[in-house]
Amino acid sequence: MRSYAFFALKRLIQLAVVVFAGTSAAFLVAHFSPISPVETIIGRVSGQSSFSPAAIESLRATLTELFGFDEPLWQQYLNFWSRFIRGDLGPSLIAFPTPAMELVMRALPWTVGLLTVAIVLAWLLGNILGGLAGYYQNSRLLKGFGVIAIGIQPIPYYITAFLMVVLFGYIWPVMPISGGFAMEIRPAWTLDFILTVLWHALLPAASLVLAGIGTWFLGMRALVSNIVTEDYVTYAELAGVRRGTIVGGYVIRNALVPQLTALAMALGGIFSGTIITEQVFSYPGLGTLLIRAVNGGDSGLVLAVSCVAVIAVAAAIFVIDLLHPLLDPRVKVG
Amino acid sequence: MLTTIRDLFRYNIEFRIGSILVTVIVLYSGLSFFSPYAPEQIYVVIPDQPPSLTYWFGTNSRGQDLFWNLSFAFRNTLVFGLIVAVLSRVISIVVGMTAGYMGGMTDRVLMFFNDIFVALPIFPILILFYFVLRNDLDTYTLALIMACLGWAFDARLIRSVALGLRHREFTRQATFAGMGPVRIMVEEHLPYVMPIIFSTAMANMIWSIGFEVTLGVLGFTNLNIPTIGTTLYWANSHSAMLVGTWWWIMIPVILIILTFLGLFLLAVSINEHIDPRSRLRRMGGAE
Amino acid sequence: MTGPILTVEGLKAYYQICQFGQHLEVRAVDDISLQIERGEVYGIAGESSSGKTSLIKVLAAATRPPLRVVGGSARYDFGGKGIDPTTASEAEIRAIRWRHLSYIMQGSMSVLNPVRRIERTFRDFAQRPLGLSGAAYRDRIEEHLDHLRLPKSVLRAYPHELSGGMRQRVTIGLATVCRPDFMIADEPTTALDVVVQKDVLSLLRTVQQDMGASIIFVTHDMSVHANMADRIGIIYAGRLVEEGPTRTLFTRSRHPYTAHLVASLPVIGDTRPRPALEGRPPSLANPPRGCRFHPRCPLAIERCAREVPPLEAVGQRHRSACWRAEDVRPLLIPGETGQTAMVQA
Amino acid sequence: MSALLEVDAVSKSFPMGGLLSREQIEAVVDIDVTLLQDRPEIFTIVGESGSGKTTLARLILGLETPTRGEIRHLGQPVGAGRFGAQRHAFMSAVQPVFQNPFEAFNPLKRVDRYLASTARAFRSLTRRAEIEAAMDAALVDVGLSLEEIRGRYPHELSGGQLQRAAIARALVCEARILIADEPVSMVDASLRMAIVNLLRRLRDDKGVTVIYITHDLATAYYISDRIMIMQKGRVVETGPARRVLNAPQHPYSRLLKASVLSAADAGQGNLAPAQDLFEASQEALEVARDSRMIDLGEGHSVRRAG
Repeated sequence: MRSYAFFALKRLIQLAVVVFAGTSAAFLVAHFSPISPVETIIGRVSGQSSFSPAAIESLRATLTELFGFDEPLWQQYLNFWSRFIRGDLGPSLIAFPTPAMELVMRALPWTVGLLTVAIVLAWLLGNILGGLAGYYQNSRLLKGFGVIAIGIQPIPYYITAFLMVVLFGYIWPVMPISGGFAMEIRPAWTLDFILTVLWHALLPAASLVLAGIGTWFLGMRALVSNIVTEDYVTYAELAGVRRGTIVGGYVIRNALVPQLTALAMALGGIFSGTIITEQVFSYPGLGTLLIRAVNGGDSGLVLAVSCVAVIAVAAAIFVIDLLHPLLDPRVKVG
Repeated sequence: MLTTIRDLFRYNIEFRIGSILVTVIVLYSGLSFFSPYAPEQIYVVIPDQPPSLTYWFGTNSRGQDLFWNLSFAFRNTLVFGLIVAVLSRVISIVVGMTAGYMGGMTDRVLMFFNDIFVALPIFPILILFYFVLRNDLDTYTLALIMACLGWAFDARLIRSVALGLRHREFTRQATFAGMGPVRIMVEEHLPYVMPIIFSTAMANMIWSIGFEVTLGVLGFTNLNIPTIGTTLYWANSHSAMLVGTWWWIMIPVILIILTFLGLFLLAVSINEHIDPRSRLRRMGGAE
Repeated sequence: MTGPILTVEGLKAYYQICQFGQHLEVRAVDDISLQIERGEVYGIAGESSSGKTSLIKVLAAATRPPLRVVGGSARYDFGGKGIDPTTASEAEIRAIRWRHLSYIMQGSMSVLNPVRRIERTFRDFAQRPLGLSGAAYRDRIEEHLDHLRLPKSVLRAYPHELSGGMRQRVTIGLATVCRPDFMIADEPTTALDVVVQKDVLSLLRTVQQDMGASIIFVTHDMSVHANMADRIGIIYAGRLVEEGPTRTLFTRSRHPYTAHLVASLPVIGDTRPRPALEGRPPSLANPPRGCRFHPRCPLAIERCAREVPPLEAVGQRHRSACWRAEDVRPLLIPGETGQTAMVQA
Repeated sequence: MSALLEVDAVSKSFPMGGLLSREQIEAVVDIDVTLLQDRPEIFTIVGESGSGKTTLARLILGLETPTRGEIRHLGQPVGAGRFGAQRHAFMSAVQPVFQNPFEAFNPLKRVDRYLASTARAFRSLTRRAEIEAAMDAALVDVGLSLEEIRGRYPHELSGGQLQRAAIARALVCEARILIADEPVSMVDASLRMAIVNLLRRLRDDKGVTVIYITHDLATAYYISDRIMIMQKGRVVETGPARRVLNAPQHPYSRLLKASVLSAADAGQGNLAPAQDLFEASQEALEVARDSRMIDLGEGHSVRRAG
């Protein structure tokens, strides 16, 4: 057990480094943005009513101090970290003065929920079907799945989402294609609300599953067609072990180990895909928020979303890595 | 090499379909050089014409002939994908082969950075770049950024192959025949890595073009350059689906799916060619 | 019960490969006939890619494309229950697996499922054929492990936690737990260290004698055959070229290939120079005409290149496929020091 | 008589587990070997897996650095990872022979390129005719000729030809010492003797010293002049090969000998394990830390407790 703690510690350090590098990079990129949030706010305020130049000047000074832009870069960087650790990244512009972090936290559950459901479904379905297709290579049905998987695998997230909208929004309008829940239902833990959330999540989730399942299917099929030539599978077949046991306990079970690693590696990409999908379906998650922030010139919010995205993905990878030794007894922990 | 391609073409249906699709798309994008209209010209033909013998792909609401306009778009998009693929291949070969061949501390350090790149969610970062650069984010800058972000996954693949090669006896034979590390990597190991480089290059093009399309659709790119992404952006901004100019959206979508399918089939078939076990399976299955 | 437990007649199994439009036929098993008696250890010797692995694949009913049985038959006789592994249905084969016919694989890391404890593997393999459950099943397994001098703790272990020798003893335990009538052993001690190798062989031999089972034992290592087998069949390029009792083959071989194999074995205490066999084994896709050994054979005459020598009796239970079987003299008899008998070329 | 190669009280340990772990595996402990310049011989190192024999081979080849002790070639220390002229001179004199002939050459490259590269790198030959002459001479020494090898890919040659070509490659740079780590463990019986006999001939005709590393006592007996038996990183017995193997003194050596399956008693089914020797050698292993080598005369020495 001590060795497992060591293993976890090592992963935790890696997680910290990823988060540090990612957020630092995001900070620096955002810092060099030509759009100053101070001027944006001033422009917006002064556009509504007329102020004296002195008042604008004092507003500018106040805002500059509020954002800390009068200090040298390294000081700003340290401030960024000290505030970031307290979960404060300044006010947002698009919903001034709501803190950027609050908007992000409001959007996060939607994204996490959608992503988790879509990943679990795509990963499980893809792996089970792919595993069966790899083992029963002569099944016509599974060969058909293979052709379909090859057809849909290369289609990017944006296009699947877009096709879904076209199909169910214009050609056969039976499903909601925008928003996270029906407007007339108040957000609360009621059955009605949960149902409408599920109903609205169906299309975005389906489009994510569709975009992701092909990869898992094909990856698993390739893995399994190698694993079936392993000695332990041959040996179990020679011993007349039940088919189901061989497929489940010998073939698919062993292929899941590399597929779990692959999931950790693919998570960043899937997250990017989710952001795009949300935008297409106007889903109230991080993606939509990010696009709104960009269009509104809200650099603080863009920074906040980017940082939270880096942390969320790194944390998810960390969790998957921790599961790894549980799935594979051979992993050297320590 | 040539005979391998010929044999693949003749006996591997995935490779055949893939190469035909890619060739057709490449030829089509090459037609842009003969276009009667410059890509930035608008209102040169009657707007909103459905596909016909005169306008094969129809015309859009901005008065452009989609056939010629899309040929420019495909050329730009393919060139973009190619630049990303080539640049990121260079990085991943250098990192992957060095880590795999040197092993030890070099390997650990390189893979540590590699894993950071793998873990970064790329899309928010790209958007961040757009946010900073705005219209300075042209195709080439974007290609450079994507190449810097898109090598890590494949570097790991190349490393694992190089790591296996390092422990093969012929590597020691080469060392004791007086060959230096660079010569061993380039002459002895690179041939084994080449097929992976080809197949990941295809996958990488799909990946980078996918992002380019997405950024374009969202308007996060220079909208004056015709690419698949900007084409879809203009179609959306003119509500093409609502006003019934469906061809403005569906034709590029179908073409881009065909492109992806072609690239993907090439990647899959080359990959299968690398793996002797699945090849044996194919041989057995061909009764 | 009398009569052989396995009768193989004129068995032919080819790899039929179709790659890039070219058809290739590799004659891995080409017209092999042999019989294995009850309680006998029959050794199959041959170089790599001589077809010995393909032969046991057929006998284990594990023929998969591109390997195909194209002729002949094999017949097991399990106490009146006859079954032909080349024609039997999937269900018929499953009914005899492990109860009557079991298998010991080459001792490598990957024979046991790496993510299952030994216990689970035992249950997967043995519970159905034993037809036991609960305490009765447990007792049976533990009793069997005791018999093999294996500690009970191996049941809780994962394969990677065991040493190579221990893993191989576990696979022998797996293969014998249902007390099968016939076992196929494919290089079971290759890759083991000498001390462990002898230990594992001795275990296998003891269990086999206790159960009265037959074993077909495949290895390229003639010194293992010398100590393990009752009878040996020598395979060269897909054909059985000589067959006889172990002692006879080592001292009075009637095939030049066997004579070479025996003579090339170094023995501690014997300093005589050992001859090497020049040339390379033939390609099974395009074997030489006539006797397949003739290009490397010191005794070859013109007839050898033309006609295939039949496998014929040359002594008691001793068969050889050589036109010049009468002229073959042992090059060097292990254990006898002194003058070297030369081949009369 | 001056020393060709000295292995002087060499030990090697590897850290076990992660960076934070302090556990060490002692792969090789206190090994002494001296090979003399004007007495070419076949020096055999025998051991099971985990005995440290392969680590020792890698140490001698300079692929690992000793934790303690030093390896000297002609009085000069051998260093791992060194590139300069010293390493170069060492590599031209000490060359490996590989385990698996089918793996010894890159399947995608012609075999002769390795011989030519060796001639260029270690003999400083530049003219094509000189290079080819050097290649041909080395190939003739192993019973081949340049004509048979020129322009051929590995798959076009037989296992025997490949193994000979690999040995010829080592001879191109006029190596004085060949390190052969299990050169016959993966080849078929008919090829095994061809290689072993070739090593013997190189010693006799070319004056090449061979360090033959094997687990197979029978071939060791057949070709070696001296033998060294290793158990878990330590030498337990060393001396003239035939003297040692005819009457081994250490329990582990006796266990190894007793475990050899001999063809001499073919058909006797002699498989009884030597349980007493096994236990004795385990006991010897437990006290190995407090033991030393005792000289029995004629260069034969054995590890004894105390």
